[in-house]
Amino acid sequence: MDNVQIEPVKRQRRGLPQELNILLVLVAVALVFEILGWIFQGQSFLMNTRRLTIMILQVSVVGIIAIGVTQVIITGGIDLSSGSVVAMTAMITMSVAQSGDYARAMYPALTDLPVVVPLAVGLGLGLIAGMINGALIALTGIPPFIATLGMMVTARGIAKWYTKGQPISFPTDSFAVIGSGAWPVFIFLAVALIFHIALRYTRYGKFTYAIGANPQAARVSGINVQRHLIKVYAIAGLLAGLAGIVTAARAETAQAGMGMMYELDAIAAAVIGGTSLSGGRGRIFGTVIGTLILGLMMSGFTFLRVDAFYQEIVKGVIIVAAVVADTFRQNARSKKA
Amino acid sequence: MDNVQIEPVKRQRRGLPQELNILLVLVAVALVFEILGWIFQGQSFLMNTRRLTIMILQVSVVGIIAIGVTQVIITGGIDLSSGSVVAMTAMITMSVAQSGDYARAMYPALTDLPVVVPLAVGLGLGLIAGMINGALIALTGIPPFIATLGMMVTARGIAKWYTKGQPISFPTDSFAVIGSGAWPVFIFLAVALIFHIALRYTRYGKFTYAIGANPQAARVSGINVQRHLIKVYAIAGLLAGLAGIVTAARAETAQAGMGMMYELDAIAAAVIGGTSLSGGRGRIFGTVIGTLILGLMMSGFTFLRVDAFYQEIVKGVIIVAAVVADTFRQNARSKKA
Amino acid sequence: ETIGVAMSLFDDNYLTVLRQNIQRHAGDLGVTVQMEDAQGDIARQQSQIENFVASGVDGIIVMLVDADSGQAMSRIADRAGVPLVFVNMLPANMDEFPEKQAWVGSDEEQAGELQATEMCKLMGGEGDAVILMGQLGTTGQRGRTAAVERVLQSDECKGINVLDSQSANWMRTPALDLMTNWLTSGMQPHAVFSNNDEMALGAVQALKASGISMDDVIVGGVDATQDALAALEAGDLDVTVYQSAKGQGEGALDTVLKIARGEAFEPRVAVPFELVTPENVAEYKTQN
Amino acid sequence: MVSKTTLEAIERYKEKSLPYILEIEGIRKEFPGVVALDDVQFRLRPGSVHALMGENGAGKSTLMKIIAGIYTPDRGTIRLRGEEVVLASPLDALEQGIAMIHQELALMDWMTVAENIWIRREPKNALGLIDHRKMTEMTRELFAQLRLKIDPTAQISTLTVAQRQMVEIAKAVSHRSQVLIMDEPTSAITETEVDHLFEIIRDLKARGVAIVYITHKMNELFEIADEFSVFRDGKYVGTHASIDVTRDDIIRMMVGREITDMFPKEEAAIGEVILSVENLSLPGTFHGITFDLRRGEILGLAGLVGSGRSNVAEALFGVTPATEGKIRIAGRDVPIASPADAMREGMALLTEDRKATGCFLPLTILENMQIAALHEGHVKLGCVDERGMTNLCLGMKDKLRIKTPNLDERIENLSGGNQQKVLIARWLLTKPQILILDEPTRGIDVGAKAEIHRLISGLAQQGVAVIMISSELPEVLGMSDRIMVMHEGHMTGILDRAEATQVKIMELAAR
Ligand SMILES: Nc1ncnc2c1ncn2[C@@H]1O[C@H](COP(=O)(O)OP(=O)(O)OP(=O)(O)O)[C@@H](O)[C@H]1O
Ligand SMILES: Nc1ncnc2c1ncn2[C@@H]1O[C@H](COP(=O)(O)OP(=O)(O)OP(=O)(O)O)[C@@H](O)[C@H]1O
Ligand SMILES: [Mg+2]
Ligand SMILES: [Mg+2]
Repeated sequence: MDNVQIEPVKRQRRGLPQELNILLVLVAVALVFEILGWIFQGQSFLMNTRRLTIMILQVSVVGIIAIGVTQVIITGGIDLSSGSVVAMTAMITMSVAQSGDYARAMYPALTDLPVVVPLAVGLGLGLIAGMINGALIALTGIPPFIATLGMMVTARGIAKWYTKGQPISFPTDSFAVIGSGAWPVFIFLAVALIFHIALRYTRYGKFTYAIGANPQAARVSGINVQRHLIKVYAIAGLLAGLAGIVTAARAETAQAGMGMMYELDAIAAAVIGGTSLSGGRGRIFGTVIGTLILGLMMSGFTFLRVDAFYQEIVKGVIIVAAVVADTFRQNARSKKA
Repeated sequence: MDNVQIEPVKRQRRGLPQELNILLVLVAVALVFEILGWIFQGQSFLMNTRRLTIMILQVSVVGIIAIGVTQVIITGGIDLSSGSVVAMTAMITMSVAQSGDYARAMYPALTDLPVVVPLAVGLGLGLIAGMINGALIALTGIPPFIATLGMMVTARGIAKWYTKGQPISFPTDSFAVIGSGAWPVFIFLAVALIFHIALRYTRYGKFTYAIGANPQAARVSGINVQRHLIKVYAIAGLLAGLAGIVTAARAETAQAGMGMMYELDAIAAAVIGGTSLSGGRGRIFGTVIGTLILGLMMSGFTFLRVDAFYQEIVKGVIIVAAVVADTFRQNARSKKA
Repeated sequence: ETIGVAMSLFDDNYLTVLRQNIQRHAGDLGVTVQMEDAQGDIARQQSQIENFVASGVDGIIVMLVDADSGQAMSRIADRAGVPLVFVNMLPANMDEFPEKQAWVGSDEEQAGELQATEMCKLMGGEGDAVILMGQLGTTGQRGRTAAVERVLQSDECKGINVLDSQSANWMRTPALDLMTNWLTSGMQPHAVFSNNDEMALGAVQALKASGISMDDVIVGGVDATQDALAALEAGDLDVTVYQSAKGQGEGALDTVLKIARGEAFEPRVAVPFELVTPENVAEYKTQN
Repeated sequence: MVSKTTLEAIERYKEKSLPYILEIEGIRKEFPGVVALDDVQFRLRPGSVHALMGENGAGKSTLMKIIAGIYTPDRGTIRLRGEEVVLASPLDALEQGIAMIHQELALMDWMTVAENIWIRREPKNALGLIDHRKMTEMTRELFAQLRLKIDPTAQISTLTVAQRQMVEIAKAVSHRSQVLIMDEPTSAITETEVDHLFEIIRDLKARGVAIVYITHKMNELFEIADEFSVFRDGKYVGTHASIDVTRDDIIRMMVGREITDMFPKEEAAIGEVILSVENLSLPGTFHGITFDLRRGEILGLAGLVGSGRSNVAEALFGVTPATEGKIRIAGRDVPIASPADAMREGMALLTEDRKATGCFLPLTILENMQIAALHEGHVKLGCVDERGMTNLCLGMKDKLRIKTPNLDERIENLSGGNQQKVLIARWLLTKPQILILDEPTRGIDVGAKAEIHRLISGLAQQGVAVIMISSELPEVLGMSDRIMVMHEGHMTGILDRAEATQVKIMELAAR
């Protein structure tokens, strides 16, 4: 065995480079906006704390979902239901978060409840939706795409059916606080931190990566793959529920059309951040950066007064370009190394 | 070798069972509607040729896309752009298909053109969009999900930008014919037949499956994987273009919001029909059945006058149930045999 | 001066005309406008308003995604002291506007009411009908459908029997499919109440394809789009409802500029819907 | 990591002092269309090495997967330490003290070596979080014991097949199980590592571990196994002590007939030079490879793990083209940038990693076999000549004795050895002029191995030039006309058949 040649380890810390990569993309995009800002608007894009807060604020809901979705993608799955689960939880949560001042409350007997009630309802609902996803995938073996597509359609249907399309408004002040000020940002970053640790430093995380890298190997290593998958999807559902709470609190209303297409933004954020759709690879930190890139684009476009018709065209191009740049840098590195 | 207990081969033809399986699901769903029809509406659901035609008619556009998407999925990829490409081609095609009778035509000089012109424009546009998808995926190595997500956003953007959101109407009669009567159904079935043959009996098909099953092995087996992938995505784009033409001709108008979410219906049709999202497995016949199941649901719900608010909930459940049933039957068979 | 305009949806026929009117008027006045498309998403619209505020616009015009989100939008603008004008859609917080805010628009329910009253008259107060609804849960769908249902319960129209109401997502092809499905299920409606013109035209297409004479069916839409007016002239469509995009667009811009300049302004400007029938269709052909 | 109840069971077992730790009786297992095991028995003594022998598809792996809790048997009993057990999942088996090294490597690609080894058993720090430093340390200790030199923090995907195999072995050993199953652990490693593995096995044996050892290599049987059981076509044939028998006895038990000549090397007429390689280099992997290959010649390629043999083969075939040097075929300079280019020049390459670059797992045997040949002919107007192709493939199936009910079976369901045969058939169907074989008989049973050797000889006789990479020295020596030896990416010599011996090769390979 004396002959197995292994080159010395070149990396200082585990996995840093990948994230550094996408961080560079973020910085590059920001700089472009900064330069264009000075040219066209005669003012700085970045030197405006208000704008920076809003940038994160407006993507924090997508960000919360994206964290759950990242874990799902790491197991080699996908979650298309998160946007609809946001709408469903927002609706049902709001119906038990209404203020007694409002004459037409949905459940007049259930107004002015302490804020923990709607919180528990929202999180519980998300958890259940996620568990159904997970159970379908783990126990019946149908593809995650289909299981969560079904949940996507069903949850959206429930959101509409719940009040026959009517929005629900007038939450209690204590509930509205959850979505006010920079609270959504704090929640997003706290969730990110928790799951960053969970994925890297706990067995939960190791199992998640193991299942995504090679489910058979995970099974023969003694991991209960089915149970773990249910956990992962349940957590993704829980986070979608949390996102629903935040979004309802922020808008101070809940509406069946909420969260439309958020699942795609969340998946895009994860993939831009380096999570591999074939499973086994991905980091929360990358997803956070991916989310910020999306937020940066939204703010940047408005700042530069880009015509809305061009915005979408440009957004599509930037998403692709960001991932292409990342891929190329990664290839270049692996060639050099 | 002489002693291996080999039971006599039970299958007559290669690969039939899988499709038979999903065909059974189709029949089962149809029968449920038939029975409920007699109970609640006092009439037959199936014994109505008109209803059967409309059932296929209303999903033929999704079906045309689904055929292209099936091939993409067999290579292990995904195409999220097809719905948007439908909108983009519908808009631009319609702008060169307008009748001279209409006073406010978009290009007054380009009215009353022979029908081949809009046809060529539509197919060409779709092809280009598909080729861009394919080239991005094959040459830069970014995940298909991202490349086609970019195209999805961009193509929708172009569709909106083209007339700044204004719809385009009043096509020539010869163009409108493409979408009239049972023409969309014929086009769908003809495309299905062509690609059924292409996938099963040609080198194009064999290579498509091989790439999906193991791209590295495909390359080592002498397949030019990059070139083939570009072909496959280009064809998917071409079919999305065709779907755009048909949908515009059928509605006799083109709008930027057309084809919204069709990509998900198309993917669902393919997966319900037995195409595996991990690549290497799938058949056009299955996709056709999957498409019909979607059509059946739409017709059936209206027939039974299911409350609009319940429809979506039920639709999600049926999609999942269909795939679960299929999976269980497949497992049962392999256990029994 | 720069005015931010947050639209709920770009690819909608009527809203496009509204947008163009704002744009044209701004061009005339030499004001810069920046348009944003919320794509039907409340949260996105909220972010767009926040982004406007952060970029320091002089005023904001918003076409709400949903009436109930008015409260949150009002608060954002109010806190930053930026003038805000709601256009078209009636916000839920209508009665408690902060200063520097106003509404210029029309009431969705009125559209449904005009449509239903006229159609009821044409039907002689009896017959079978179907309702084509817009995307479920949107303000337009709710307001117009509710108004239609209310009118049909009135004494004069009680004879009208609603066979079914389903959603066709505001679009033509789904309406075409839905109508065909209805017809093949043996329904023979004498009237189609559609939440907008696009769906009404889809229904017309389906009825014609089934060989039903358009004289036998009363079809009504809302919006008075060019396609609809042409259909009205051809006798395919019987009723539509006009909403003055010009009045709303110009009114909104004028009001927001007044607030921004500190001039006196009207906090509620109602631009009424108008009924369009074959008799007066000529007047509207050049309007939108 | 064994569970508490298992520890108690171990105590009870020690008191009883039974002769067998594991007893299996009347096991039956069916797969769709195949009875993989039929009324099979098997008994395992503690502190001994028990070899399992049998042709490809005999059911060895299936039996072991049953013991490891991966498959549940249709019928039969398993007694562990004298007590009947149900092994419902791999976790069950692990907790009861049974660990397995899998034939198809079961590692998690994107995770590090340490993470792979300690999965489910990670050390935690005071906060309950995983202590990566400690885990690396534990891996270092384990590797020190086993005298492995692999970086614990390296990602699995950066390791060679051989290194992965050693990681698998280390992982299984780390469980400190009482029963350790090794399914063809040496199919991917060279003699040095094999010797090293045997030291590990002897050490475990001395500690009372019962080891099941599956192999197709006869010499290993005599070197390491105390006794062995033979299976044939899913049935138990018999168990014997390995000192009681000869090679030929075992082969007869396995195959049911004599095999007289393992290396049926026939003298072929060596023709003109067809492939000429000059100074081929790929910086970082290999340098200055220069040799000529003639029609009818078999060139063996020997070297230690990681010496770059596979990389040279891949460069010749355009999988990872070399950046410097020249490849001339039949006197013409040809640029080879992709496998498609190489195939156009009449080359074929059987790759070493069956799973990664060989099999199309979801596809059928027929589809797997015909894919490369479709470039040449068999296609009219874009349509594949199905009938002609099927007949050709059926011919190959018989010629190579591929054990399958029909060609429409998924290749996934074949035993490892039979998959290998399908891949060989794939390349033979392209009628190559230059055939490169990277470990062609890996995991192939003796009978089929002799068959494949005969086939290679036959091809050479017909004028095909063959390059054969093999880590089995007897095979290289038995089959080659000349032997090229590599060491750390450099050619260290080319030996003629007459002068080559094991010792000389090892000298050049180890330097
Ligand atoms: N999952 C499966 N599905 C169907 N058939 C299978 C499956 N696994 C194994 N078989 C079949 O069972 C038989 C025994 O296979 P097994 O893998 O046990 O053979 P083996 O003795 O290990 O052969 P080798 O020496 O080639 O590894 C073979 O005929 C194989 O085709
Ligand atoms: N995927 C890879 N990533 C990084 N380095 C690799 C990879 N594959 C091979 N190498 C390196 O290339 C060198 C040669 O490997 P190669 O597989 O060609 O050797 P070999 O002699 O064929 O050995 P083996 O008997 O294992 O096939 C080794 O030093 C190895 O570390
Ligand atoms: Mg085996
Ligand atoms: Mg090698």
